[in-house]
Amino acid sequence: MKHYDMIIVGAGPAGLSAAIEAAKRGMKVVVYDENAKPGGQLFKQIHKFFGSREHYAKIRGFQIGEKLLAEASELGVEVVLDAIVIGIFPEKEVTVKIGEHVTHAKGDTILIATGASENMVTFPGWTLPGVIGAGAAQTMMNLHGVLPGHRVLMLGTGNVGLVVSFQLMQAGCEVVALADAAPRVGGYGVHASKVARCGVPFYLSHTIVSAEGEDHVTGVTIGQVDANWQIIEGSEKHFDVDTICLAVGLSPMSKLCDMAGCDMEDNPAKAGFVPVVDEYGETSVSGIYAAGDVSGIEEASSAMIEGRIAGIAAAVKLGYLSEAEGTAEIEKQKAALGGLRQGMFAPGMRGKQITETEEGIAISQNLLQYGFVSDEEVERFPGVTHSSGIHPVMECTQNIPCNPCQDACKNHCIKIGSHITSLPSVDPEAKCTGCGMCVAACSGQAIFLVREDCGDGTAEITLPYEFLPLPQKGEKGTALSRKGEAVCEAEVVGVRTAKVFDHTNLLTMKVPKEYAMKARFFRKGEPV
Amino acid sequence: MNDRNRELKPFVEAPDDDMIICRCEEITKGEIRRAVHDGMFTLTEIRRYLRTGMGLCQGQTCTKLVKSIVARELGVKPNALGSATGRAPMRPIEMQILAKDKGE
Amino acid sequence: MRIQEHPILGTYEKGKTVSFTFDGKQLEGCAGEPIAMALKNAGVMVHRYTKKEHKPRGIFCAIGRCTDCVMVVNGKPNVRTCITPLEAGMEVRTQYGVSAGKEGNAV
Amino acid sequence: MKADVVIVGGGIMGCAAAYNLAQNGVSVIVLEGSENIGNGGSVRNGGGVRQSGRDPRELPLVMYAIKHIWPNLSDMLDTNVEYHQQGNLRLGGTEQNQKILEGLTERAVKCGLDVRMISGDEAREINPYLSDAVTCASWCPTDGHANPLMATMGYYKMARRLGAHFISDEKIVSLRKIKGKVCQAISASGNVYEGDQIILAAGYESRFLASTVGVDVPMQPVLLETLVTEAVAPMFWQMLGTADADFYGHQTDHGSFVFGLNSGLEPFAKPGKPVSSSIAASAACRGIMRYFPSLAEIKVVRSWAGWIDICADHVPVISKVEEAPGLILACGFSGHGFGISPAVGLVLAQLATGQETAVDLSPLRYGRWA
Repeated sequence: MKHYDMIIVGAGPAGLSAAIEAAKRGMKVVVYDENAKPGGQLFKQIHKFFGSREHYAKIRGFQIGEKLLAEASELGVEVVLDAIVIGIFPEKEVTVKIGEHVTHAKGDTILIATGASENMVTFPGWTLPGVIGAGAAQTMMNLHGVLPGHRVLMLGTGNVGLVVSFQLMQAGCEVVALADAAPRVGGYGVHASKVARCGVPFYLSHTIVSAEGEDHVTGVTIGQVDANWQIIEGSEKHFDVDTICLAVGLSPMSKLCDMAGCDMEDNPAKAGFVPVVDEYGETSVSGIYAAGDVSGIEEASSAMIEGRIAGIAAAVKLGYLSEAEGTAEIEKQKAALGGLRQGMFAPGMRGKQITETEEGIAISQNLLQYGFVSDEEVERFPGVTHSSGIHPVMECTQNIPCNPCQDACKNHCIKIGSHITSLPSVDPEAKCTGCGMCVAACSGQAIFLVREDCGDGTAEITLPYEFLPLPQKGEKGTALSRKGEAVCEAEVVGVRTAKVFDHTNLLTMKVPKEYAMKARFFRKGEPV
Repeated sequence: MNDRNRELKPFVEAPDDDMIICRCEEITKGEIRRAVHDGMFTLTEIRRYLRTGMGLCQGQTCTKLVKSIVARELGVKPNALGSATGRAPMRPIEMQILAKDKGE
Repeated sequence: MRIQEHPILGTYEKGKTVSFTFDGKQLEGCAGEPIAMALKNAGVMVHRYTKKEHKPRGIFCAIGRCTDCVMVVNGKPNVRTCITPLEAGMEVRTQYGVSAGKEGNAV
Repeated sequence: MKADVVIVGGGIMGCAAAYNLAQNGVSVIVLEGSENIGNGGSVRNGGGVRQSGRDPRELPLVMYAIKHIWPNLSDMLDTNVEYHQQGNLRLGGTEQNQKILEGLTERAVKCGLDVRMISGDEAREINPYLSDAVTCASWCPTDGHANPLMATMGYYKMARRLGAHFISDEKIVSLRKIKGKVCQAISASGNVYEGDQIILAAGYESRFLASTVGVDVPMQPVLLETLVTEAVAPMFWQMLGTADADFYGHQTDHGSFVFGLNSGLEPFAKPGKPVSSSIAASAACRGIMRYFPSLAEIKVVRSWAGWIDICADHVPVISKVEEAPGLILACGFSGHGFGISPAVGLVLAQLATGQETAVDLSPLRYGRWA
């Protein structure tokens, strides 16, 4: 039987982070993961992450996965893939199926970091081929390079639904609509806005009436729900689709904790059945820890810190780190975690309705209902200002823990301050050079460079563009509004790509100046 | 103390009773609702009586769905129902692979 | 159905093209990719028909958990095609109930 | 709370007794200590409905059940209990196995059971999936199997429909005599349940409860483990066992196989919640594949463990107690209670209502060890 100081189940953000911290202290660590690729869901995340620099902000998920994996390997962590943990047995014995063999291993500590599984909803036709989980769509397109479908309806406007909708479009699918039974968009407004401006309609208070098709999905009907979640007659809308994507939340995948004998609780604040853990992630079974989504659904950035805390705590427990050192380091991590757990989307805010930002600004209702901020509403946010020359317009209207834009601007045009969830504001004294670093750095794709008046009756708008084929300079097309509606003709006057932008191309388009604060996306092809 | 004689609202057939809930074992919402009225008040009892969550996937998809149906039928919150026990193996394993295992 | 070039991910590293059969029909896929991906690329949506209601099922979770995508592979039923790597010459069949034959369903 | 009969233990014995009592209009309360009805061996066993291999002292019970109850049980309970009476093969592969099987067979024949020794080839005719490793077997064509989950929940469902009052999550901690007669069961939360008769059918826990009224049943808890496979197309319907007792089981209606295991470590399991060992399933798979190589590729989807109550002489106590009038014991089933449970439910109801029992229970009486 093999023996380790720490056995980690799950090579996702929590598991790898814990492995790094434990191995740094000299612990012998193994990480088992049932997938062929490590990184958990990180490897399917191709958007730039939120947070602060130390939380890997503005780095794409899969790249964070690569970084964590490289760091863990350098520290001598054994990462075993295609390794299915069969069970955790008494005395911290783990049995693992690796290839065609079963191996037994004992750990002085065990970390369970098995992540989450997707929730599902039922409707007539939900078992038809073509109805898939949002995670399945991500797996197909981002891991295997296969299109999940051609025309897709997304159910769910949480971050998963929003992010995957955008990814579907990046992969080349048409997203016909997003629907959500809830009356408000559940995910980050900036994620919604980047989908909406591509022309995808949002149907809030709508759910799927039925999926149609004999052997596979050929269409879907959605309908508006009343206060009792019943479909309002006559509100049905039909779409021809070949794929219905379900993104209706995640649940902790905690069976292994239960099997290991950990005390469990069904905690709605943690989105499901979770092990009871202390502040270090230790369960009721001494030496068995849980971190990441398995102990409560949160963002990957929180999972990484929870993993780090568990790794450090285990090092203290096994005498690889003094209690004093361990406590100091854990306090640092806790502070960072505290930072991430602030703002409108913090775990403690689940289910609460927010009417204004921390700054006291009424939040955009249009954003919550339709996925985009209206032309009138956007003016009241501190990132949106007007000046004669080129200047950043930051359509960031919700308090989320994220601040890369502040660091991105070398001329200090953008201010967030020390409170990471504050809305960015423009410093009127600082001079914008139009470098575009802020546009590329904004994980929410919410920053635009605008020259409101070029002097010839036109305005120039620089926007983030992550689609193929990339429009060429001189190309004429259509400018789309925040809602994704064609508003005017537009000409591409510049396309900038740079390694530092990390695949976020900066597209500059020229529009009539009255559309300077209205046009927010460029569509190739026939001008209106 | 869980009194199995407590009054439930009378069973009324619903239009979506034929909706498949457990995809593996093809158990419908109506079957689950009826089982509750037949005294199956816990998720474990439902599972033993109907096989929900006992198919190939071992409840990966339906656990939460079953829970909400049972809770609604009993008039309790879903989180009051607890959960069915996690058991090895976490994923299906062929006998011939297990057979090679000598505990090493 | 394959993504030729992705704006963020570029091109995908794929195994060499191999042949396999689906219900006796010759198809091609990339070695090492999940069987389900090769089928998806070939436009195959239905992986199996269920035991009780004989309803079609296909890819649902794509990560080996839901077991909806199981098929009969090289004679073995209940193989999760979304996580089983494609090999040259594999015989993949639609699963009916728990086996490859429409008649072979359990009671 | 009061009833004619109070049953402590909501397993299949308690449920079956409640069903038989309620059917006769006797008021009954069933108290289950855990969250779930049928939480112990009732739902964790291999489902055998066997006569062969059984101790002669409890043979009459199972023969009665097979003749009079099992064939009709699905209808009686409005629940498909998946009863199949297509024989039991007890397999052997060595000379020593053959001796064991011959001994068992001889004993059963003496009791009037239709069971005989057959050769390996004869066994393969009955079950073509058997390997050449099988050199002999005992064959009892009237044996069979049923689904323990469905039988237990079916008895519960029907007893409840007939008016039996079930309360779960109600752990009984003591019994009490009033004026010399056992008539109260008291729960941990202090609730008192009163009955003219108290049936104690709480598995190994019965030992502690009986001792609160000065009665002891010599038994000990032993862990048993079981595994279940994915469903495959129907292969065979016989109940299976081996001379080595390393596994037993059958294919269910569902298509999955249920196998009870024996790794040899079970008698040494730690007390507390029943926990599977890390090697038991593997050991069982080796045993199963030796005789059934065609099951090699079938996948195990779940395994579980449970406690059984082994009585000192390996047969249960189903008995009134002279020094504790009002108390009826139904415990010590020693790991083979499921097959006899319908008959046990019947005789318990008969004991509780002062009727003559369907079979002679004197070999299973309390105090027989003297």
